Amino acid sequence: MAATERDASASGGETATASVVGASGFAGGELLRLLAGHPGFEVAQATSREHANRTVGSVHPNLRSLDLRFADPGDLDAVDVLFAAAPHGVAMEYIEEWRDLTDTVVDLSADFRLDSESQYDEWYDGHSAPDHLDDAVYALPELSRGDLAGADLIASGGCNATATILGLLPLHEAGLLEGAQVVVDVKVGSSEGGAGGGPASSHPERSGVVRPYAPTGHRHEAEIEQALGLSVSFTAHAVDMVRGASATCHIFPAETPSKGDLWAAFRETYGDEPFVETVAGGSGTYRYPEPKVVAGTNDAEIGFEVDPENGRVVTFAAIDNVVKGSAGQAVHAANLALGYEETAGLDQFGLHPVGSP
Amino acid sequence: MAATERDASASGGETATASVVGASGFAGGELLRLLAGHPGFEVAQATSREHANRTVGSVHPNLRSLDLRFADPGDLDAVDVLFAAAPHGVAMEYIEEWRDLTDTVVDLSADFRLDSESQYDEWYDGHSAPDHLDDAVYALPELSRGDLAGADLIASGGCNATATILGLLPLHEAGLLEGAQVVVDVKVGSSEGGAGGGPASSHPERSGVVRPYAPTGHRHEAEIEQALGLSVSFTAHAVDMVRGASATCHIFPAETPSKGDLWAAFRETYGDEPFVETVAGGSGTYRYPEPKVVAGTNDAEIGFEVDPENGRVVTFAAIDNVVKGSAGQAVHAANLALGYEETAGLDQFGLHPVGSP
Amino acid sequence: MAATERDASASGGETATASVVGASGFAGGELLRLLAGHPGFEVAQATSREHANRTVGSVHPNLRSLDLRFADPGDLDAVDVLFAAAPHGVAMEYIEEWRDLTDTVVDLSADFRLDSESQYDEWYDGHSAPDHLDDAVYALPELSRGDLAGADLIASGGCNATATILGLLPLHEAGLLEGAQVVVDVKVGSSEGGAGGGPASSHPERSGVVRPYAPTGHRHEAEIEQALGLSVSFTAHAVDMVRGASATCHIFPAETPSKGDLWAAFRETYGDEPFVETVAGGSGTYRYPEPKVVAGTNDAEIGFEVDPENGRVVTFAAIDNVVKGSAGQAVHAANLALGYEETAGLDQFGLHPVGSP
Amino acid sequence: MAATERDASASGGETATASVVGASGFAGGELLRLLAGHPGFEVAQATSREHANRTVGSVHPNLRSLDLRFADPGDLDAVDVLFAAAPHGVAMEYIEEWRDLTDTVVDLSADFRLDSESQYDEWYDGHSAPDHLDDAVYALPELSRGDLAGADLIASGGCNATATILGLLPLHEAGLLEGAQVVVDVKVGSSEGGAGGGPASSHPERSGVVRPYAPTGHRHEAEIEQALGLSVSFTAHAVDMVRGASATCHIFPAETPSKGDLWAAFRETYGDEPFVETVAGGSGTYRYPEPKVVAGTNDAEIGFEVDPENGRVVTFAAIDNVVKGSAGQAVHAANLALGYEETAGLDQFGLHPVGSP
Amino acid sequence: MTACTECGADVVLPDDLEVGEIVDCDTCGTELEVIETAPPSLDRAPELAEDWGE
Amino acid sequence: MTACTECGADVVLPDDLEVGEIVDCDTCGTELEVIETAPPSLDRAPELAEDWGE
Ligand SMILES: NC(=O)c1ccc[n+]([C@@H]2O[C@H](COP(=O)([O-])OP(=O)(O)OC[C@H]3O[C@@H](n4cnc5c(N)ncnc54)[C@H](OP(=O)(O)O)[C@@H]3O)[C@@H](O)[C@H]2O)c1
Ligand SMILES: NC(=O)c1ccc[n+]([C@@H]2O[C@H](COP(=O)([O-])OP(=O)(O)OC[C@H]3O[C@@H](n4cnc5c(N)ncnc54)[C@H](OP(=O)(O)O)[C@@H]3O)[C@@H](O)[C@H]2O)c1
Ligand SMILES: NC(=O)c1ccc[n+]([C@@H]2O[C@H](COP(=O)([O-])OP(=O)(O)OC[C@H]3O[C@@H](n4cnc5c(N)ncnc54)[C@H](OP(=O)(O)O)[C@@H]3O)[C@@H](O)[C@H]2O)c1
Ligand SMILES: NC(=O)c1ccc[n+]([C@@H]2O[C@H](COP(=O)([O-])OP(=O)(O)OC[C@H]3O[C@@H](n4cnc5c(N)ncnc54)[C@H](OP(=O)(O)O)[C@@H]3O)[C@@H](O)[C@H]2O)c1
Ligand SMILES: [Zn+2]
Ligand SMILES: [Zn+2]
Repeated sequence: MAATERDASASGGETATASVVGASGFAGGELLRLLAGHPGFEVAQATSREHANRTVGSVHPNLRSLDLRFADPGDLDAVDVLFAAAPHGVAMEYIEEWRDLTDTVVDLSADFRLDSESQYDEWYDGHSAPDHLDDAVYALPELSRGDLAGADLIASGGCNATATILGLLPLHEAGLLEGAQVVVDVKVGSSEGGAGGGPASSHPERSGVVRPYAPTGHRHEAEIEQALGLSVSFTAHAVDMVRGASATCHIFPAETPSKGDLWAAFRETYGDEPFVETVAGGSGTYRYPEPKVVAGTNDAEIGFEVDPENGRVVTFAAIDNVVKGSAGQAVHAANLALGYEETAGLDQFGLHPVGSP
Repeated sequence: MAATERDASASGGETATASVVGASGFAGGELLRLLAGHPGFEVAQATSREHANRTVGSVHPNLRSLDLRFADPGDLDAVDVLFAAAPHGVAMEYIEEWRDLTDTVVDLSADFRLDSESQYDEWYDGHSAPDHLDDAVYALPELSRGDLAGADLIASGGCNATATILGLLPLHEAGLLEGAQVVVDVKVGSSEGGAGGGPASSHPERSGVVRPYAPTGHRHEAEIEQALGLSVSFTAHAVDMVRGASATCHIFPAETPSKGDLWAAFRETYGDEPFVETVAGGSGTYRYPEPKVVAGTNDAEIGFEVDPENGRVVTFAAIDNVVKGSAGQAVHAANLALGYEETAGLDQFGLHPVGSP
Repeated sequence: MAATERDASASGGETATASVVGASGFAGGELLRLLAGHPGFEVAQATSREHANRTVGSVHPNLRSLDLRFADPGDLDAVDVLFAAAPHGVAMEYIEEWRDLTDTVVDLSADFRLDSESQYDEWYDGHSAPDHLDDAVYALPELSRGDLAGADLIASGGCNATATILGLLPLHEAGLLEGAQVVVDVKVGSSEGGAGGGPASSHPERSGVVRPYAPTGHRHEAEIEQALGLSVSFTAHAVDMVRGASATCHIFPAETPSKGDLWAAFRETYGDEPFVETVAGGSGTYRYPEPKVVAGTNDAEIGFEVDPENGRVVTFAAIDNVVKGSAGQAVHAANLALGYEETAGLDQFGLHPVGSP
Repeated sequence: MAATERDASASGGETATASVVGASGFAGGELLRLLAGHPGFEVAQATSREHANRTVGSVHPNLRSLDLRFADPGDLDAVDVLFAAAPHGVAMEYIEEWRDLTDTVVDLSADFRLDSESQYDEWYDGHSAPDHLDDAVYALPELSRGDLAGADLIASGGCNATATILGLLPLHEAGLLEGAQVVVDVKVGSSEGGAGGGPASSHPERSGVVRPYAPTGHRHEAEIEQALGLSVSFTAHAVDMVRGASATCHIFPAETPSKGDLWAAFRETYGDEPFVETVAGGSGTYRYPEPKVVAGTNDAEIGFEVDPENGRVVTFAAIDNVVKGSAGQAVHAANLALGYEETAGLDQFGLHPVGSP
Repeated sequence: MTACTECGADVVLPDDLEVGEIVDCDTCGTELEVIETAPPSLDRAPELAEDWGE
Repeated sequence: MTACTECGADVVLPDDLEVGEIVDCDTCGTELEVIETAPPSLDRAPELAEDWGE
């Protein structure tokens, strides 16, 4: 197949070079897909230790038309933007080296998401490069757009945290979360586990599940708390899909808002957001957010319903965990950091009908 | 295939005749399957208006070995036990006729689950045969075993209500629900919608979903409240499986119990229950309740976890909606009503591995 | 969400107006998706009788960002290109009207695929507008690219026929099909049935199937025979996916070719094709064509293997039935008819990982 | 849950002891499930090296009610029947030891399926215990019922071979395969790969596939050829289900039989078979054999269609690969070897509706 | 241009609408019935509740 | 630039390859082992057969 030609107009004509660490993984593969279709980037290197020298298409069959082979992460060259999609702990180990090679590191792991070393002590096993924490900007643009221009260390958010924060943000901004009890019940697909799954993620064991995998104490609680100043009761379930994270938030505010109040709050927060669609009731089959609608895209669907009997607001948020929840969010943040058009390279439509992407 | 022969020892040798109204439906088909393998029942008639005179196997391919044809519901003969699995509203219309034909009606619909006419006014569109409400016994044997012996009108519980009640019962009995905030987040399969689904339940639209279908105000709240004296905040999601209901209950009790307290409470409530297994942690792939493990069986898996940070208890309940959530529960109740061995006809094992039953 | 802006450079700057008949269906929805992202088209009208006046997004949730409402097919205006994706029989009924409104009709149904009225008598229930058959060009560009420039009535191929023809074409061109016995065993997703499925396509009945749905005598045999001059033994099975058609052809040629011969034949036929990738062995997980790799794209994967023991060649072809097998093929053909760049609007990448799209 | 009590009447009252080697695997787990519900067997030991001393329920969650822990295969005691479900090569290594411990070995691997050492040289990597080949009886009772009484080394058939042989047997017995060209196109679930799958069988990679995994040269061709005296052109595809094997056979006989001829042939071969159902056309949704209908059971559905245009007969065969294709077939054969009632322990019904078991 | 009764957004109406026809709000998706045409006025259309068995 | 032993296509090799390393042909995907580097020569790498149980 002929390589796809795209013009660079969305980025004002300039083209930056980009490399991807962890390019044989799920999030890394999505970075390659999005960058290949992005008018403002040219991929320089894509790393994999295991698959070094093999074609990118040997791992990601959707990218067979790319003329690119994996490089060893030890052979990285200087580049305009370095995207890193390695497991937790790798970025903090190599951050010095990487920042020597590039002006802009966009890290998809949890390594630079929290503000302080003490949070890493509490939620993770500490941090080995805490000096860089101050430089890092949390990527979720709906939350931190203002800080992203010119950022040189960007920490892309966690997928479950992204869905949850987007589902709560309009209530947060409207002051409805103050003192509220919040339960977050999340349903996620198998790609969240990354390419290197264990026995529990084999097809016979993982198919058809509604499996509580993080009943309590999920680490993304830390990110959510940092973003919204609020402790949430979080539980995640694995369900039978590959892509997708769906967060249902059950909120008990001091006073129950009306549907009109909520429409106003959502319009206020998301009215101008290019990647957020409010879906709250209506007619037809798709009345509330559903992850399969946004699979493959950088879009988030967010919705709500009011339960006056129980003094409850329910919000629904649906994203593709490997796009809006990681690689797409990272590219979106890089667009903002470099001053590109915000939606450059991220204008894919989802599919309908579609099964279980 | 030769018809399967089974002896009637589990029922002390006697055999009752049974007919099934609504036998071409999903719950009705399961009644036929369970009764065909039950030593204490012989199926007399199975009704369907649409498929009258056709073989049962033409609708339920798993029952091709049964030598039985559908009858019209207008041609019902007298019988020992009449099981009814028609949509809401049908049983209240025909209850007089049915009780003339049999001593024991087991109804799987919602028509006789609630205690009083006023509840039907509040949650449904009223009731046309309220005189029979007093005679009805709610079937869930873990809740009402004592009332089932000799019952002549049995109201089998709703599937989501069954899962939720089973997940909350030990806490209820241990006094942990008093004044507690309770959120119930349910995930259900497509067989809950019955055989006559609309456009939203076609395969292309219904595959791969995490679809909020009853964000608030679900009618099963009434059953749960009646059973436990407690209003719960209930939300249901359709997920990609055919069989199965999974209820995650998030409970904020006045005081947070320890895991030991909870193990004691669960042992107290379920220690002798033949169809309830407590699954709460442990090792391996299947650490908490999962609907696919119990698909095709009358078993319920119930589990829990404590979230001390948030003062929360999470319980998980998994059942097969068309067995423990309807047809199996109905047969279980009939066993108790007739004085049969409680597990007669209900001793199937689930499958492992299994995909998305 | 802000409407997506795209420039028209791929089409040399000009923009044609296009309307879609049958736009609420599966193929029609895909036409809208592809045209919305196509630099050379602007959608004028999208018809649906049932959903007239409603937003396109109320049926196709992936297209909520389009500012477009369904129109009644009776209200069609003049337009540069009219795409029709209605059921078999509709196009032959309205073809006169449509050709009065536009210079270029691209019909996705079977109504103009066969060359002669007698074929419609044999395989269908005759034809009501046979005068137009001579004008029609069969769309599959890999077969008929030369005839498409300037075509004014284009008949887009059937999805199963497309997969089969693409799997056999290199052997046909290499003379390997002469006198060969050919078995075609096809596996298809549920979107092939269109949006208006019956009971057999409800989620509970259609999930998890390997269901022979056209054991013999499939109408696409006619198209294949017309294209390749060869009668094939065709059998189709429904499998559990929404998108995708996979054709496995078992060919017994007079003389068994070597793998090298086949590589030469495939390179000859597909070396320059922008939408065909040869995938035949190799390493990794994806060694042969798989429909999920090409879901959402206009790409076809074609592969082969030799079975010297049995004197057999096996070819594999995988496409997305609603893209390469219908809407994408139609747009590809329209690009050729209008002199646009061949790949305009059709450069989407597939996804990896992806579940069951 | 209380352990299930069953009486031993089906076996004339006697109870044999049985042990299972490879009990932590998929086929081994099914042996445990079937033996636990079998009135004529009591399970003595279940081996696993990896899980030794753990409960059987820690691996097979459906068997939590069994009071049984895994033993090391080195600690096997003497027993009436030894079932072995270890990977290819293990049985030939331990066959001497095993035959010292028991009178009846039932091996589910390929190690004793073929008649002669030379076949193992051709299709496998030779054989290390060829002296035992003469003692072995191939298990498929529809083929070899007569030889199974008193057999002391039973080789249970391969799952794909079982499906294929059952689909061809009536034609074979009717003489219709003589000189016929036969293509076998098989679709299989992920449990065929066993519990220890690699990267290609992870949920994200294995979901939604139609993946050619054995395009040519599959080892089961040897079993089929041995059983029917006929070389077949065999291709297998992985599809998205866990349990199930479906074999579509395309046969070109010297003379095309009528449907009546075929019904007669199928009735002749399978009329009295307790586990084979002929499903060939008819009405409703399930017209031909489908694996999901027989999932969890020892039943095979076999059907056919005639294609007079192409001089072809198509047969369809659907089984559950881990039951009729392995564990159930093994128990069936053991029933015959021990003189038990043939269907003892194997009378489960399948499920309807059911998703993708 | 009329306000949606559910979410308050402006609904752009096709000009040939007749009383009794249904349009959906393109912001919140609610089905709206045309009550009057000049000036246009809308009300929430009676909803078909999805009926799940259970 | 060397010819693939399986499909005959040209394989562009990274320049720092060593003997024994594996590359895949970007046309047919076959895994090729580097036999010599100057001039480069390739051979089909020993394959790990996928082992399905059955
Ligand atoms: N999957 C998601 O939904 C998701 C969502 C949000 C964020 N993330 C984050 O994104 C990151 C990647 O996740 P993933 O799901 O894509 O994981 P994955 O599929 O397991 O991929 C990990 C990648 O990292 C590479 N890698 C591993 N160790 C390395 C090391 N020491 N140095 C350099 N490269 C190394 C691996 O390739 P080689 O071993 O061959 O080098 C592989 O390419 C994680 O930090 C994850 O938390 C993922
Ligand atoms: N599915 C579940 O998970 C579930 C769980 C708990 C309880 N239930 C309850 O069980 C009942 C049946 O549910 P289902 O899911 O099996 O529904 P279903 O698949 O739609 O079946 C309904 C059955 O009722 C028959 N029927 C309909 N109207 C009738 C009438 N007026 N008189 C006599 N028969 C009539 C239908 O056959 P004909 O129209 O051919 O006569 C059909 O056999 C419902 O009340 C439901 O609430 C279901
Ligand atoms: N699905 C595939 O994989 C595929 C592949 C290749 C070719 N095709 C062909 O594409 C066509 C559409 O298939 P589909 O799967 O998209 O079907 P579908 O989902 O059922 O859609 C049919 C569309 O046609 C409209 N329609 C029906 N009758 C009409 C009439 N008399 N006048 C005007 N519009 C009418 C329907 O809308 P309203 O009723 O609301 O007007 C609907 O929008 C068929 O000819 C099919 O053979 C489909
Ligand atoms: N799956 C099917 O559909 C199917 C169908 C027909 C026939 N079969 C045959 O059945 C056999 C088992 O298949 P499976 O799918 O169940 O495989 P599996 O899930 O991988 O299980 C293999 C079992 O064998 C044990 N094992 C492995 N090596 C052993 C050794 N050296 N000594 C003793 N035990 C050993 C393993 O447990 P530990 O390693 O813990 O000991 C495990 O319990 C194979 O021969 C296969 O060909 C399978
Ligand atoms: Zn509105
Ligand atoms: Zn090559």
